[in-house]
Amino acid sequence: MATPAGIEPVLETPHNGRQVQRRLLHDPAAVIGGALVILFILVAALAPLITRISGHGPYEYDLGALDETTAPAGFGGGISARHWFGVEPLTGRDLFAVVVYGARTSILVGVAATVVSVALGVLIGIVAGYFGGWTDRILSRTIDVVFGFPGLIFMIALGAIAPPRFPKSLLIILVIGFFGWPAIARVVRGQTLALKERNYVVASQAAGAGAFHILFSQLLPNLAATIIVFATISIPGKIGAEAALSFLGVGVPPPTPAWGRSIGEAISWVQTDPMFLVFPGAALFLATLGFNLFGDGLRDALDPRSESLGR
Amino acid sequence: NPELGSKGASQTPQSSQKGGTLNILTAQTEISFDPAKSQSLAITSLGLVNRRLTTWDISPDQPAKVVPDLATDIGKATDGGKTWTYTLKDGLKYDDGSPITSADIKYGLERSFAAELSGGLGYHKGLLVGGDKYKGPYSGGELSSIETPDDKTIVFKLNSPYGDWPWVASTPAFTPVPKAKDDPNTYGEKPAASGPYKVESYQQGVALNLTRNDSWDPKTDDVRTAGPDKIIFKLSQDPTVAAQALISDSGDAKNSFGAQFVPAAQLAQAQKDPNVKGRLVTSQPGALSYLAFNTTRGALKDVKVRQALQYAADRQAYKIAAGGSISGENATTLITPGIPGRQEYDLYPAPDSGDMAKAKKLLAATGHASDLKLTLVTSNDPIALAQSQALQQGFAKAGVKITLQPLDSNALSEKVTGNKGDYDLYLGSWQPDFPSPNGNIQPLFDSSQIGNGNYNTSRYSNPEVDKMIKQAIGEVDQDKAGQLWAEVDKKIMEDAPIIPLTYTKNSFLHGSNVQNFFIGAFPAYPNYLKVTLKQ
Amino acid sequence: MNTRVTTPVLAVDGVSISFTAAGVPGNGGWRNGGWREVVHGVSFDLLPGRVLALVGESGSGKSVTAMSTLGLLPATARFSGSIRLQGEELVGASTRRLRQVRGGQVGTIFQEPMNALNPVFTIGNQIAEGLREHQPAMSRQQAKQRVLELLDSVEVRDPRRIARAFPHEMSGGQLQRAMIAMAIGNNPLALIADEPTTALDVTVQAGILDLLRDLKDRLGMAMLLITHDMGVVADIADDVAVMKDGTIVEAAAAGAVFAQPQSSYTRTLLDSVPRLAALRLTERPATPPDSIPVPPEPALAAQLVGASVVYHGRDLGSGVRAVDDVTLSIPRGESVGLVGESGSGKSTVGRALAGLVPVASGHALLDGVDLARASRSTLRRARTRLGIVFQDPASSLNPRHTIGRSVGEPLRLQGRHDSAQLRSRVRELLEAVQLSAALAGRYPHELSGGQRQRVAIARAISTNPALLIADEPTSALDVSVQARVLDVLRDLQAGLGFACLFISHDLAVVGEVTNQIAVMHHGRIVEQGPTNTVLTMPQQPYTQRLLAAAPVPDPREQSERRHARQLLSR
Amino acid sequence: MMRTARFIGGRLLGMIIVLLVITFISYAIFYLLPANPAQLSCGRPCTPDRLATAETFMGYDQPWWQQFLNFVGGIIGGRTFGSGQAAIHCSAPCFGYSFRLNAPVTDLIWDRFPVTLSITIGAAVLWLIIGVGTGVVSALRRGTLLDRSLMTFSIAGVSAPSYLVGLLGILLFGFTLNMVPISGYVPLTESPVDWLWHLILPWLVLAFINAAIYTRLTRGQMLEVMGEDYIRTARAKGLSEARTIGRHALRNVLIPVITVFGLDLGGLLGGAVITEKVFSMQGLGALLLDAVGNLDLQVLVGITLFSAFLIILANFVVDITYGLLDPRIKAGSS
Ligand SMILES: Nc1ncnc2c1ncn2[C@@H]1O[C@H](COP(=O)(O)OP(=O)(O)OP(=O)(O)O)[C@@H](O)[C@H]1O
Ligand SMILES: Nc1ncnc2c1ncn2[C@@H]1O[C@H](COP(=O)(O)OP(=O)(O)OP(=O)(O)O)[C@@H](O)[C@H]1O
Ligand SMILES: [Mg+2]
Ligand SMILES: [Mg+2]
Ligand code: NI
Repeated sequence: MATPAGIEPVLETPHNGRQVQRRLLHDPAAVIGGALVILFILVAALAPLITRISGHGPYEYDLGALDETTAPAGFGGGISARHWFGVEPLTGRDLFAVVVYGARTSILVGVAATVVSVALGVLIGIVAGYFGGWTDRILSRTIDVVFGFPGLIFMIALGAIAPPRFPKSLLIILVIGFFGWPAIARVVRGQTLALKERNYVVASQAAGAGAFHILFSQLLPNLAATIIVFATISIPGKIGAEAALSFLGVGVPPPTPAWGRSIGEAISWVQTDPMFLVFPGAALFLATLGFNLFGDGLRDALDPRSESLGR
Repeated sequence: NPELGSKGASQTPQSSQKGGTLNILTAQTEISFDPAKSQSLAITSLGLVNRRLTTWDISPDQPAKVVPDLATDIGKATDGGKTWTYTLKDGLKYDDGSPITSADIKYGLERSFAAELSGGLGYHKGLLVGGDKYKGPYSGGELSSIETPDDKTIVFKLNSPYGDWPWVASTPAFTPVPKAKDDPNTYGEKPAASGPYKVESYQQGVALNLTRNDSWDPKTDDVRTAGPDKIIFKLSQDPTVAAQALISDSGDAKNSFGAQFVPAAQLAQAQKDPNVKGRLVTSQPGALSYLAFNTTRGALKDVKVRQALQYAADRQAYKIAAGGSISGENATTLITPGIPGRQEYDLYPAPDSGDMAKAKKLLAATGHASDLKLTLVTSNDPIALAQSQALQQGFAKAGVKITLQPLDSNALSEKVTGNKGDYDLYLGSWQPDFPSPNGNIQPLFDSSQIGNGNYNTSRYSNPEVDKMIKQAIGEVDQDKAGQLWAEVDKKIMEDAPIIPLTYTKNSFLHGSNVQNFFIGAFPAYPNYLKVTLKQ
Repeated sequence: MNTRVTTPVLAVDGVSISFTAAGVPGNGGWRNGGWREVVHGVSFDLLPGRVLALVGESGSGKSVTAMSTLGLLPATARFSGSIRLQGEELVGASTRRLRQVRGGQVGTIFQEPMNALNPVFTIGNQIAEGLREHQPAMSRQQAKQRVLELLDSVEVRDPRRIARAFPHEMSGGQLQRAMIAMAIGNNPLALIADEPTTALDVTVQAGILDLLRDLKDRLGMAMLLITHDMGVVADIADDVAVMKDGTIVEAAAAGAVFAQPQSSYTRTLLDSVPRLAALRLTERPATPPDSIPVPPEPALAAQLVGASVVYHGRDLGSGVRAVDDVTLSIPRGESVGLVGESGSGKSTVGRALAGLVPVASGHALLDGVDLARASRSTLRRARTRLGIVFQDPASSLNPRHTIGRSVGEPLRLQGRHDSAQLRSRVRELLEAVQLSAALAGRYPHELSGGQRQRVAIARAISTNPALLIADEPTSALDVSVQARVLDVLRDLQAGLGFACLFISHDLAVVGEVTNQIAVMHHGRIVEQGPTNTVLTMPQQPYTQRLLAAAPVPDPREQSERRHARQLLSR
Repeated sequence: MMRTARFIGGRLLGMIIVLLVITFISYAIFYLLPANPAQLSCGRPCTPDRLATAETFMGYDQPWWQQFLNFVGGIIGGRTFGSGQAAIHCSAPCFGYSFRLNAPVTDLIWDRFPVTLSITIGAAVLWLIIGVGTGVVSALRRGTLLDRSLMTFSIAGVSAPSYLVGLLGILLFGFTLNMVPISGYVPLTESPVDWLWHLILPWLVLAFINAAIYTRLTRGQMLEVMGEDYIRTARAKGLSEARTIGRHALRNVLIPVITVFGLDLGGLLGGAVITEKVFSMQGLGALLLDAVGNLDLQVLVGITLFSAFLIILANFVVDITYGLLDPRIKAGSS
């Protein structure tokens, strides 16, 4: 829980975009991951267009597609030319549209929460690492405190506290983002500690540079690789967190589609209508897998040590 | 051996079948047998261990009757319904063999006033003379409006006439509690048993075991058959998992029944499987499920808006969301089927899936053709969410935008019964605590029941209606009272503070060895007291 | 090569080594092609009782050649050639046989002992492990005994304590000795020592070299010594092989190589090495040691007066007194050298003068400004009169900034130039350090070490500083590169006339570029004076020891020095 | 020794301060919950008078800071609600009293902890063995088909949400193959066989997901360590591969693995919320979820504090272990 497994500092690796790109393209796993990521981002962005083609929105009831027991009528949870993934039980909503729009929720929350975490984590980590002393001590204790919090409980509880006017998705983004920052703050702090001893930082200081200049001009560019890799690697975790909240019934409120909620509902239907679990479950799995594969590949591509470590 | 069909077919209890261990699967995480803290129905868990002055006789296809339990009759009213007198039966004993006296009943009632033991049904608290000031036996001495002239007799003095008092006397607080055994901290786990079972062990969140109380004399008891030797409540059971286990009917599940409604998915599965269908028991239309308008908020203050919205309810999608036609029947009145005095009427006739055109037209007339944006607070459980979404998509067709705010049960009741009233719509259902129109109407529409933890969730306040309710409550003659209540019913619906959606039907599953498992007309719950196991 | 009759212990014949270009495992075969040969057909023999020194600049292939003799090349390498141990071919031998050879018949000492020892096991444990591996009959108790003997034979002070110590609890010299003990534990026929003294102070280095020589004589081992320090070669080698770009360009007896280098490369190599003047050790100090020449109030570029610097660790408490009551003056236009062994506080003095660490007591004056009392803006202004060049060329330039940006940064911070002016100034500066102005658009990793160090100098002089602090500006560079950088520095100083504090542990380098010198030891300045005087007639015993320990690239002179040093330490 | 003692003392003090801050923040946040426990336990029908009485009894009529102090006081010295015969006593350490469940939170936690402990420890042992094992193998066979299959498998593991895997497990092994029970927990003391039988599936599920993380971590560390100079030294000494890896590499690889392991374990012991939900087990996680659903403030704060304590304790233990495993880390200089 400290840091996502295998995150190692990617310090000062001389790299340029083309080199990284070449390495990524040579890694079949990263290519598959990248393709999945692009696919899901496209699906999320173009959801309205896609559902216009498939013919059903995610909020349209089609009670006619259900049998008298309210389960989807027909084969495979109602799979047909009209409903490509079949329909939801109880409502007859088009499962394909629900899954497509679910990608919106997942990707939006996953990415936005990561942005929140990374922004907070980098800011706090860099400040703690650079200024040291009491600033560091206080911030490090703060990191401990947030680490000590059982995050999930608070995510659930905060959902109940927030006023109804406060948009729930924003709240979820903020909450997931908030509990994610200590991990990156620790990494950034550690690297800042190492970087600030570097001679070029000292040289800049000796040339009369202020703290602001050093933080943003000297340190931040060198942290960029770490931050990018960290961000990519933590997106799947955040997507998972959103899905877990939805699964527990405290995610974005219905009827906004969310994979986690669909999975949660589908548990009950697993024996009657297994396809209701299969489609959202596969979507969630593939999206997470895509980001993981891509993040992994990116880290390898940015980290020269990943090469030539043999015997 | 005739089994119960899905319609709750009639069957006479066979008291000859004794023995076995019955499992009751419930999602509840805790059960307290402390009568002062309980809101339990007379025919469920508490009824197995604790007897009250009166109780309910529930049998298939018969309206619920209030019948004597510890007392010899359901109460003698004098003083125009302000004084009620009861006499105890002979030969009543606790599980330790000591006799049950009228003083124990008085003590049991007194302790229900203590702050330490709050949470139970407390209709008596406001009715008994001096009840509003009384602080319970631990600090407030005795309550003088309950008199026990001798060990067998108990007399209640009320503030005002109350025709439903015999029903009130069947609530948990009218259970005898011997003062010597009363440790308020632990009484809920170790109650003095007056019924056919006593508590053997209790593990919070996991299980509660009941065994026979040998001191219970079946001759003094007409409503309990006490079939199984042991009854185990399995707590914290996920309703889906429990239903799946009951459907598979293997091992322990054969001797089990679910205390929870069967979730929609398993309902569908059970209906399709002929082997299971016979073990699915569905109640008569019972509790009223309704959409309450917060009549103190914005456009909803306007009765015309509320009336217009009556037509926008998509009851078809709503019913399907709860499992289809097996989940209930369309509702139009406030008094529910099976309650004496109910009169059928429909002030806002519309097709099953609503009359959106009419709703739109009426809304346009009020100047809210497309600007209505309302929040709907609802319970955060799958069925309620599905139902809310069904209503939401219906209202959307009438141009009304609804935002859902799902809340966990306590947060929800906090919100709708609290004093703030910061919600527009509330999706709820109401099962009266006793089968009288009073129980249907007064808690939901009397202006004294707004906020402070009470259930007038539409925050409906009409002095005229208040007056009519008061009059009906005071009427001791049941026929006359019924007439009065029917008038109140219609009067309220003219103001349209709620949309009655359905009279819900509840479905339960039981294992293949479970017999005499039935649901009466009221309440829509299985009667635990008569369940037996095939031997 | 040699007409000696003795048969070689280890014969290396026609060894070529290649690496996969992309660095992916080659044997898996999922990407072929792209081999880069780094060693091309190298041959040499190791003879019993003799030391063969393999010299050459960084990257010439010394280490990989040595590794290949024991089959320890990484999986990414491809090998061809023949390695014979006492006539037995090792190439293609079974793993079992190779394991017997490794650590058994052939011992190895690696560069950087800190990394070469496993941090989580004790020294004794790691030495014993090698013993028992090759002598299975040895009991634990015997092994323990043998470990103590070995540690004793490598002359560590308290063998019992060292045996129980973890690597991080020991000094570099001790670690290196432990490594040697481990390598000779099984009485090997041959010893391969890959830069055994590079990371060590000269005084420590001298001790280790003595030890190796002694061991070789006692055990009659053949020894391959890899180094790039010609002084070390002069000190210990019997034969020399000079490597360049993966081939041996010259191989001969040591005396011959120094006296008449055959290849032009060897000549450049020898010429680039800065030389110390001959050492004259006076029996007794002629002048009292505290006769620090107090210049008659010259204009000072910077000054430390009775300054102390204390570093605080995590637990507030004592802390390290890295600089202790130091008084040092740097007159305008003069260059002052600061020498001393590692950790003696040289860099800290530099930092104190730049105001990068506060002085705990005393004063640090820069251009007449008392750094401890100066306001933030005065401090900034004073710092613009200062340039710093750091020890490690790799870490002194921001890898994410172009060369031009780095060089121009101090000017940009002053904000007095527009971007066109800035660009032309950067061009001027690069040319001043003899670099092409075209380099401005490149990133540091696209430059060689020497180029990078010159860029760092360009940056340091960009603001026309009154004082340049050069902290070991050449220690990471090859001698030939070092010579060029020193040239540049000297020329610049002559042209621009800045004062210079030149920090180095290499006495010869300091001797070449400074006219004043101060010697530090344990945070104090023990001797100070004109460079010539101090380097030729040191007064203080510590300075004498330091000077005597510095090897010079001339076998004859070096043996005299060794003799003098052995006298001193007596 | 003195140094170590001082270090441990300092850390303990730090832990207490962090815990206090966490208590305070939890209390503050949960205090904001739209819950009036008194109203929830007022009964039906409820009058304003009765509400006020209930509030006074539970101590909810006091200002929030007073409530907080009462809570902290309860942890140190126990608490009593009400007075006289009906008083409810909650003895120290009192992490609050649940009026809904009629039990001191401390008792509730101790009742439920064995369940969570059983799930977590069993799974942890499994995933550590599997994760480290496959990680080492994968690193040693770097670039081979085996390595790539293991890595693919592990990235699938990292990507799969635990509830999905859990559900599929239940579907496959529970319903379809009818091999293991699908839910519930049997105490070890009651029947060790049933205990094991009920826990196998949750263990496997939790282990599958976590092992993946450890595989990747171990592999990365292993690759790094195998490139270290001291491994070359070990080989140059003539040690066998088995000994080089088993002794010299593994020991160094395990140091960071143990760190992550400790923290993971600490986090999970506070309640494996999702696993417990999926397998219907009544551990701390389930208690917690139940408390959230019912706005049971006292239980919420109590469990939050308990899990925070476990997490911080794990951190502490990890730091100490770290010092033992790695002689370079001196106590006090981390
Ligand atoms: N593992 C490796 N993979 C790829 N190339 C390598 C590897 N090790 C060494 N090389 C290359 O082989 C060449 C020779 O390296 P080697 O380490 O033998 O140099 P060296 O003479 O020992 O230098 P130095 O004095 O710096 O130690 C260099 O060009 C180096 O980049
Ligand atoms: N930032 C620091 N914190 C604590 N101690 C330090 C710090 N920097 C240096 N020291 C200590 O101060 C002493 C002097 O260090 P300094 O770097 O000045 O030595 P040096 O003479 O430059 O050595 P070298 O030749 O190895 O560069 C050493 O004992 C060192 O361990
Ligand atoms: Mg080398
Ligand atoms: Mg230094
Ligand atoms: Ni001690």
